[in-house]
Amino acid sequence: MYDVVDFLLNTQLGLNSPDWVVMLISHLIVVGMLFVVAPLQVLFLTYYERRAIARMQDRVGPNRVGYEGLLQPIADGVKMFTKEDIVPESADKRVHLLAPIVTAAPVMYMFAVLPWGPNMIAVDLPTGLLFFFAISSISTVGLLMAGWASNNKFALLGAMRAVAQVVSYEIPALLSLLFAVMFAGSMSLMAIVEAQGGLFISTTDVPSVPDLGLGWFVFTPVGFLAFVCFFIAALAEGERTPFDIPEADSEIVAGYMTEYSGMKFALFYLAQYILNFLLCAITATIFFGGWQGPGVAWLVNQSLSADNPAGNPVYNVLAGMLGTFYLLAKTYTFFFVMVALRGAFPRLRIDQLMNFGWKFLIPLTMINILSAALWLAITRWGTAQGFSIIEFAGEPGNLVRWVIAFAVTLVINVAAYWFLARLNVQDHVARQAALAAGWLAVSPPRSA
Amino acid sequence: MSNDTLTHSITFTETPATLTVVVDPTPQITRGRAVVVERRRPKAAGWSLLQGLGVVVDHWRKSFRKLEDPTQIAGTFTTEYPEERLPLPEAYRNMPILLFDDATGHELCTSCFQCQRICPPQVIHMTQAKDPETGKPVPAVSEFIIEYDACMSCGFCAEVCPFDAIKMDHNYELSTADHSSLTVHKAGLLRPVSYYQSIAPTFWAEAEASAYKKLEANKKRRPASIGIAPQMIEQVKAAHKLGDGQPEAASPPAPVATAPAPDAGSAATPASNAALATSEGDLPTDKAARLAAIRARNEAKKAAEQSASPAASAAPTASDGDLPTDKAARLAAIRARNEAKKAAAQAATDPAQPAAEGAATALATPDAPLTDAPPAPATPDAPLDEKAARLAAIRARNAAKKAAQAEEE
Amino acid sequence: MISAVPLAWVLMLASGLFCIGLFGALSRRHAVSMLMGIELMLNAVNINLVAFWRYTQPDEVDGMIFALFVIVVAAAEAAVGLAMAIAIYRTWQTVNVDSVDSLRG
Amino acid sequence: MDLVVQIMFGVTGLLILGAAFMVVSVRNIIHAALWLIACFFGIAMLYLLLQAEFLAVVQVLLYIGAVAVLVLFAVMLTRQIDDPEEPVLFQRWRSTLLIAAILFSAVLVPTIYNHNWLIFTDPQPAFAGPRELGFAFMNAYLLPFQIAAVLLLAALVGAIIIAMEDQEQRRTRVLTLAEEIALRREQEPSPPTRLANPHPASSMSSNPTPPPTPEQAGEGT
Repeated sequence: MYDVVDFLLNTQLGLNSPDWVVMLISHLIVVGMLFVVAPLQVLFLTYYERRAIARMQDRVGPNRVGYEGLLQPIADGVKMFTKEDIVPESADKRVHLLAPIVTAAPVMYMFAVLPWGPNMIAVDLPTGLLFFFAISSISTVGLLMAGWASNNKFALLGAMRAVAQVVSYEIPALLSLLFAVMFAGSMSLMAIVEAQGGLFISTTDVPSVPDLGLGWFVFTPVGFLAFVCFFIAALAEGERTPFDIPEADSEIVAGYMTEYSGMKFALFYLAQYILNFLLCAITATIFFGGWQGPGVAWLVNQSLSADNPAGNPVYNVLAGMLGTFYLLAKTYTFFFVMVALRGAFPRLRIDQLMNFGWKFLIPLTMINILSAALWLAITRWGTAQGFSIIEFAGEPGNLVRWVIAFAVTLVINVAAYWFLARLNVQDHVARQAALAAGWLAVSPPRSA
Repeated sequence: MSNDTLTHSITFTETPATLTVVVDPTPQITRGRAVVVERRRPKAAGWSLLQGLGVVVDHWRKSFRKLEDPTQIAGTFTTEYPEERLPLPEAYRNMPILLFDDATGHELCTSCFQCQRICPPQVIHMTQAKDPETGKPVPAVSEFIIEYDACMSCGFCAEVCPFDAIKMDHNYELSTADHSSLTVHKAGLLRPVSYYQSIAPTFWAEAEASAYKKLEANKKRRPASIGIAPQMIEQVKAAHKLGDGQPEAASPPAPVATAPAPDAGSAATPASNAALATSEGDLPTDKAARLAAIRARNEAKKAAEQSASPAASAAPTASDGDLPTDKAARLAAIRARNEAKKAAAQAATDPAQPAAEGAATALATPDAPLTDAPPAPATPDAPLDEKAARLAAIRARNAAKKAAQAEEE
Repeated sequence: MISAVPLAWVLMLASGLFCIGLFGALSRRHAVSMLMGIELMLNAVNINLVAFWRYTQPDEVDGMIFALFVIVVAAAEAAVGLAMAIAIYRTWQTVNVDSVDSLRG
Repeated sequence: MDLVVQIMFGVTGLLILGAAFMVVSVRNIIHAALWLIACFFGIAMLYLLLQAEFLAVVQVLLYIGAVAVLVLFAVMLTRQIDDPEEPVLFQRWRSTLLIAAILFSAVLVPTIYNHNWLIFTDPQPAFAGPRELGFAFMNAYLLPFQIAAVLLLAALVGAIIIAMEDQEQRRTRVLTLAEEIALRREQEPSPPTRLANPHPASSMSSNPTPPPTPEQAGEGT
């Protein structure tokens, strides 16, 4: 974007604008685009979710407003914005006002590091992945503020639940993403995506594979397990069913949103759906190659760049469009999975949620990090790193090494999964037996 | 207590092919009160979750076709309402309607007041028709009102009706922005028998069969006095004459009403009969006239209240009792005529309009002779109209007076 | 940054923050408030560390490493401190530290 | 360009100091915690100004996302009815204010100004980024890193143990109504009329275990 603005301003119009003006304008354009894209995504996702869940429940879904109900979200939005804004009498007015802003703003920040296509990223932060989750954790503050400022016990309960859930599931989410940082050698999301070229094998593991943009991390055992763990954690972070405990409407009305109406409620809604979109997009980016797909690498090769001054700028546009198409297709697929999960599973209890997170997901992701380290050692290390045992399989970047790494990590991960699941099931069975033994699982009264 | 009685040990044993439920027949008390259900351990942790997800996705995939019969377990079952409608069962009941005979236009209601009596929310009101000459009540109804807004669709009225005159309709699209339109008068209630036959053929057949049975029995018992009601003979004849030309199906389900005219002979000119049989009778005129009178009264009241400055000069004269010259009253009369015209437009008949207009003029000049008022077809109802109009005029005068007094104060 | 803002300004900012934190930690009665004051002081120290790193040794990592260790210690301290606050609250139904005086002679 | 940086620094500094002041002076403890978050955010901005991106992100993740949320959580868990008469500060707050002011004006400021700092004046230095940090943690600082990890684990376990409720005091499961009634009947078998016991929980805690029935005694719960 910087180059385009620079070209237009200085070469075409001859304005000789200073560097920072060009940068400011290009960033403003990108930010403006993202601010348009985000609400549009929300509009589409609400429609998409309602239609999909309706189909899963053998219904049709909204199909009255516009062609097949496509304008339904707009009608809903208009309804939402024209509603009265109610602030409870005993609420903490300023905090009540601030809470939706604090919740929604960080989610918009998260767009900054999401790569949409080759070279299509607002800011390629070297700490992009960490930034993504750091910023998302600010939203929890907004939830707490909303719950507390409403002066409503349901709101407070919902906020407490939300924060407990989000904070504890951030740990497995981040732990499961560490493997991608290790594989790509960078926390920049762009670098992570670029490391996933190839054909079912990442080109960073075996450089000789053809680059069809299919070397997704999910095709490795490490990546697959991490994907499963991350997706579950993402469901909890996005407060999706079966982890929608914070807004369990059958128990605590609407959770922290209970006392909100009109625009403020719409902001919460917006934040939630943007977060869901972003979580799906980040899943696609880290495990499924983001904008990588067949054809993108070829288009990028043809395109105009600093390395290839003879390229055609049309290919730049085509590569961007194809990359964005792949990213959005993957994102919507994951959103479909989210909707299917919502259709399939009932809500968990809070203790089940905590048990699952702390006793199953976190150990599993830790073991996954171990196997990621093994993967790296087997595929890339050699005598230079003091790991000469592996030298029998050939040079680093050899296919044999890749096969060995695949087998070893597969065994470790399956064993870890099986063992942890068994442990948890046994624990569960023991608890159930203890409960069945008497009305209360109380230990005998203390002697004192 | 009951804890001890409830204990069967139930075991589910899943064989590869089927699921057999083994119920231990001997009740035994194990561990107090728990029912132990043993299920087979799933193959791998999380496997059943995937199975559940599979079910949902399967439903999603199959939902692109429509559910044809209830044995299918997947497929869209939505009926997209305004375009598609489910067939209603015959016994479905929503709001009561009155029936009349297609061929003759004869209303089945005899004004027996059974339905009015049984109606739990008391929303049925009726007036028995009277012979205009003798003033004696006849077995017919001159006005029938059901307040649909308070009706609870219990169907008692239809059950209790000895003449199958009141039945329950299938129409459920009654929503309206105009509340008062849910107070339905006789013209709005009347439906031809063929309509009811089309929505509930079995029930009508039953009703018909029992009626014929009764008739046969009555014929045997009182052979002399069975037949068509004496006052209807000429009308029935005329209708049959006409019915030769008009196919029965062509007669619309719009309300048809016959006057309970005892002196059928005087009204039996071909013209009037044609007017009767071509689906619009003089009942609307009666109704319209009365409506006009009532409205005129309301209008007069309103006008008197509203016209503060222009009517201020007229007010003293009005209070003098010189009503016919009163401005407000004349205004009311004009409005009443307009209203009557509007009402007549609904009825869309020539006889209705003069009748209504007559009522309006009668209101404006309450001392006008009776002969002025309604033209020939409405003759039987003329006294009724006249009475109502005069009543309305008196009321209008009172209202105007009251309004004038209020203004003076 | 280096040319525009002298190091002394950043250090002044940090010391001001430290003093405010010190005041808060010493004079608030609420236990959690005291913890907040301590957090402020730790953050002031962190600012110092990062400023020194930036102004004196930007190619080395020591300043950042120490800042990270401070953050770790602060997190641990916050966890334990808040757990203690909750435990105190459960026992005394208050978190005002001067009400918790059962050891006073 | 210098002026822009100076203005940004000024705004950030004002945000940090103002928010910190509100933290120690605001009466409402929740508001104080929220101001603390604003202060942390300002510090993250300052780190960005100082070109320490990684630390800025870590500051947001750990301080705002974890510590501040923890503080808010703890405040809400220890909620008490605020007595407006009750003072927020100790009696000795004037003396502490004096100490802090003296520390600032007499010790810190003169020291900072009188010291001659060795400033590294390369306009385009090679910044140490997260990669260098990682190498440092794995090589030179491995032992401190491990110790910090153990410290964190110890803090985690310690916090759980300190804050854990007495397990024996609480029910592990919400009883259904039928179970509740049956339990009450078991506890007090004589008066069957006292079904609507208004305080089942208190009666529970006074007598947490039902008298064991013969078969239960055999199993040893």
